[in-house]
Amino acid sequence: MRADAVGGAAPQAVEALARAHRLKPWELAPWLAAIAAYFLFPSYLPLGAQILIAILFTLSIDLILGYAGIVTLGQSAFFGAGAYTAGLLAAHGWGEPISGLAAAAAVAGLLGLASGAVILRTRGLSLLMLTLVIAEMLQEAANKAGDITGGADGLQGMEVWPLLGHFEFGLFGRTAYVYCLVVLFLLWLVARRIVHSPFGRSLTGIRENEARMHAIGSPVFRRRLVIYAFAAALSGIAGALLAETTQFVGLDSLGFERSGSALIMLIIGGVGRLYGPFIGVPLYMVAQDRFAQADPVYWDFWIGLLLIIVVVFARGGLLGLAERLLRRRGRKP
Amino acid sequence: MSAALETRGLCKNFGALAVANAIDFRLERGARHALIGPNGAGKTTFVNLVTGALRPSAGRILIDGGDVTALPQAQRVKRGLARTFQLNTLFRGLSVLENVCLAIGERLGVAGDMHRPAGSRRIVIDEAYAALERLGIADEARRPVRELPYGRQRLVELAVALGLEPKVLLLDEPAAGVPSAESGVIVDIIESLPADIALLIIEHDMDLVFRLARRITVLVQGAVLVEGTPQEIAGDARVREVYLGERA
Amino acid sequence: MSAILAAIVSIAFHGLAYAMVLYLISVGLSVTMGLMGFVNLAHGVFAAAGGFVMTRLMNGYGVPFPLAVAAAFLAVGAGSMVLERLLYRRLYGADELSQVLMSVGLIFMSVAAAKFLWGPLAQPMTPPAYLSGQLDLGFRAFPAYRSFLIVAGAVVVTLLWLGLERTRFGARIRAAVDNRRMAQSIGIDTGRLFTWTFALGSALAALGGALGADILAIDPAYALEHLVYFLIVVAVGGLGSIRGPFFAALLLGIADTGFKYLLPEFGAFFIYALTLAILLWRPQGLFGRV
Amino acid sequence: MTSRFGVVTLAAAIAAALAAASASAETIKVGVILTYSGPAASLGDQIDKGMSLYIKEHGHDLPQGVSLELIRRDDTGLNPATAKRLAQELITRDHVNFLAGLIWSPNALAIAPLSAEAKVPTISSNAAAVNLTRLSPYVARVSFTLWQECLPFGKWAATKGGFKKVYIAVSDFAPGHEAADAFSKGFKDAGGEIVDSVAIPVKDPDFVPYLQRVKDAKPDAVFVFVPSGKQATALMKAYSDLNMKAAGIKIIGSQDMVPDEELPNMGDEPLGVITVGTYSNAATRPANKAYVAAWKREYGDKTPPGFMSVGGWDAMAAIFSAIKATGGHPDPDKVMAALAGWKNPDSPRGEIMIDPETRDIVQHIYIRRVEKVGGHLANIEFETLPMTKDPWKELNPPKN
Repeated sequence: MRADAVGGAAPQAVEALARAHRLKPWELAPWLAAIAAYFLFPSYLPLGAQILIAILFTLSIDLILGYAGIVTLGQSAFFGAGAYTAGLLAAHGWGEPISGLAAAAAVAGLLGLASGAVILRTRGLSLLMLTLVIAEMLQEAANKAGDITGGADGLQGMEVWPLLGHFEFGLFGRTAYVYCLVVLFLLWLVARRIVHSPFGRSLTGIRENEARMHAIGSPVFRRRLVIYAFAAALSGIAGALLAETTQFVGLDSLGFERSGSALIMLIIGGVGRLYGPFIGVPLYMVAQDRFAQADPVYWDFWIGLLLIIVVVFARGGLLGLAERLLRRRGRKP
Repeated sequence: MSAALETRGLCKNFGALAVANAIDFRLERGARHALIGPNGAGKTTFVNLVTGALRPSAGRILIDGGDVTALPQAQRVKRGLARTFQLNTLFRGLSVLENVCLAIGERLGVAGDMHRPAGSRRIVIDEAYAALERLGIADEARRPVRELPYGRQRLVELAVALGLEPKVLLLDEPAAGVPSAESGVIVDIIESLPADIALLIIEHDMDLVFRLARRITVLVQGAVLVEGTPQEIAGDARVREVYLGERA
Repeated sequence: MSAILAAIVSIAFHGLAYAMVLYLISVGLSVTMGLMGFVNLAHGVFAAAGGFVMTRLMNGYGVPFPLAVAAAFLAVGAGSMVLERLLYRRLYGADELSQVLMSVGLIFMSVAAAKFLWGPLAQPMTPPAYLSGQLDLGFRAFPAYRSFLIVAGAVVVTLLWLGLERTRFGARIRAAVDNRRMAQSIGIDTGRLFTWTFALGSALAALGGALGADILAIDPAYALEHLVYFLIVVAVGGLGSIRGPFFAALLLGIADTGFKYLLPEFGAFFIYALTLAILLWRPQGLFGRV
Repeated sequence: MTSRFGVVTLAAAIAAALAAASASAETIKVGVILTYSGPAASLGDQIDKGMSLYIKEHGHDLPQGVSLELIRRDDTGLNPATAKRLAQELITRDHVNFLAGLIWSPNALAIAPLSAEAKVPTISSNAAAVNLTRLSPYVARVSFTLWQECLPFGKWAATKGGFKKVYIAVSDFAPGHEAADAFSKGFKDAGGEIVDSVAIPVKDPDFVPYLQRVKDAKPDAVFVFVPSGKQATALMKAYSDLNMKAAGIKIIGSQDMVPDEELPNMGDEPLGVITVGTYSNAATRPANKAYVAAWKREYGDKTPPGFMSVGGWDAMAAIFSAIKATGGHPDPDKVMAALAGWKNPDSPRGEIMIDPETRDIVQHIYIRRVEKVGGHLANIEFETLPMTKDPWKELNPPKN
């Protein structure tokens, strides 16, 4: 590294940074795999659609945790808000799916903006508990407002119209899968753009060293709030996708378990990497699905073991492990 | 003419403990000024008050004649105030070049942009690279900061602050933790800074202070003991007693 | 009027008993998170283990209640030392997220293991005859077991404080909590200190789990179900504090009970709203260091 | 990174291939969706054991050459989205002929529209949401509804029970509200007075503050609905801690409060508690004695059978009879026709029937009291309300 630095480094260092945002061929791999899965495993499409939704949800956590360093256990608040928004619209006569997503994004984003403005002044454990507490309060409110939300029975009577007026959400989940895949792809493009923008770089700066960001004149609070609200909107869209494709919304959409398991999936894949969710979520959900079918009673034991193995052998998630291996290989010759 | 930086009656209490006690201080334009004092004299607290990391209990802070007491840190930076830290405070996981780019991006007001890729603004990267070249660390541009030896990181610390093109620069023990063989580089860089930057150097190392500073303020127990030229300070009996005496 | 007074006394009393259990379990978590910087979400596993050991000894082998509690305390303390050496130690100083992942993995495994060993049902906890029924104090009667809980809790709290204030072990812990680097530099073997502190915290959790089995029933999912409450106590009390969780548990235990009594329709909101308010007012917790 | 993703998909592919290979033509498949993990795992355990026991005892009754395969799936608790996906997969991937199980009403309500769309006969072994059978013509229920239990219980409490003033304390979720509404209507119609009511958050571990309110109001009795398990145990502890028995306040409720499998864990506190229910394992009916004996042979003494297990048993009984009635070719519409009016005089809980109009169960409703029999607590049935229909469906006729 040093050898090449002396002479040709000037262009190299600058060029590398200037090109960091360009799409690399391997970045298309997950998408090709997802398209292939549609044709290879037609009977797994319902699980596939839920995996895609979970990826979107986990991606939203990655943006705030992995890039802005905001630890949260309450992201389900926004997921649930989005799910209920789309669900209530569909139950009251407006079942158009795409505008449902937009409404969900708006509601969840505003909720993120409002709650973020209050809680983002805190850090660490306090912030973690505040996010959790807000989600719990929202869930309790949804339970209390049984007349509107259906309470613990879940929201009944959603009627989602065919997608683009043409494609029914059928039993086999084909429409749902394609719909989720397209939405995820578009939002991934947006997220990717943000991550590589100066704004995204400054978020990384906040994660790496908040004190220094203040000292270089960065409006840290505002930056954190913006990404928090944006991630909330993404979570809301994920929630709306689940509501529309399963035609059902329950209190569990607001539950702490959803936030917790998304966090786990993200850590397995690798935090602070745009592709962590694409590795962690399918791995965890497919493993869970397989374990749960092989051993419906004690599958959690095997999932637990998997987590501990990841921690012991793949600190920084699987992508972190892969990166270390690549670097080691790069050093050897 | 207004001072580059001025504090009037600046106080800070932690409970019953006064860590800053009615500090009146003036940093003239283009000054080479040192702030010294024994351990626990409140030097770093003073820096934190001036930059806005701490809220004062009483008193006012003015930058270029404008009252900034109520402004958050970021706004003060926009008024031309920059600092370095006593302990390296850097983006350790990012490359040296990116560290400097972040500062320059904030200065140019492009850091809030969510649309255009960061890499497409060549002007930021080129400027950052040029800054690294001036400080002699361009060959480390692509390495993550955490892989650099501490002394080299000290230079990045300076480069980030200089990326803000400050009018007032607070240097909190710029050579702390650096082997004496390498500290010369840092001193050379500080000496060669543009004359219109007002420098306030917080320092323990007396050799450094007497080499760099043209005025010295001595802080003891949160209050200004005395201010003067190096010769005056060196000859002051009280300073010898509380400060130099302690060191002997 | 006297009926209202009786209700208030009753609420305060029951809230206090609940608070004692919360404190015993949470104090160890506060210390591991504050002193060792370890986010041990699996802390409730030790509390549950204490309950399982005690109920098994009492129900399965007819071991007397005091012995069963002591056995739970010691067995879980010893078991936690093994886990600390094998697993936790590897992750000291690792990033918080790895710690979260590891401790969640531990919860999952313990839930399945408990289900395998004890079955899915809650474990019955029958206090011994001398702690059952009502305890008549002349002016009014109190449930005997909850009275015992309050007394036992108070005794443990006192012992704990005395131990931390008066013993060398306590002084070392306090030194290490205040400034770990400094403690190391004056020759405190923080590795061993951590092991013992971890074991003590876990054993206390086991004690709380065992004694509190009458209020928080012992079942395989215990560690997961009550995690949020333990975390709230720690966050509100302040990390690394011994006193903080005590006052937090007291506040939350009594206020929670009181507000559920007064406004049952908003019962579940209250503890969250209180937590929200306290953490916004004092983000470092009631007794956390700034 | 590419290859890593590839490994995952490859593993999934192999698993799928294996799953497909294990299916064979003459097997009738029943997808069983229950909670096997998490806090409520004990409920899934009861129902699964009831089902397995029926298959063990009656497996030879199936038509020649027909075999039955249970495909078990864990819905992990109250989790409608997961339950719905599992049902979707059981239907599209495993091509099940029946769906059964279903503990949680929200999960069942989420699945019901699927059963209608895919025409898969679905038997609820527990989920009690009263409108469930209205959502799909392919759903039948062999458990109970809370209206079916609590409305007549309210009537009984105000008349024969001799209670004048009752306080209602129920868990703050849909079944709790249904139980409260049903009891309240029955009780008030028969001249009783409801003093007040309180809804208790489902997650709450401590019932003292709520019961203190009840105590302050000095009713004759408190009517309770809480989920069975430790909630019920915690409620009984709070009842005894507050010394409410001495204050002359009786505790009455639905069978969920004192399920047979939990009674051994509850100490002596529930003695004298009066509940309404559909099944007690202490009942002396021959069919029940045989059931309990078979259970003990199979599973030992550790966990006795409760009403949930009977829901599992009767679901299998219904499925077996439907298979027999359709000669081993369970066409969905023929199955539903066979189930309409299906009677089983030999259920452990006594005679049961599927109402041909509503596909809901018609059964005896028992009033029971907890008593000590041979050193153990037991729910002793002392009054029977014969062949009771779900009253809600009569009170709320279908809108169209």
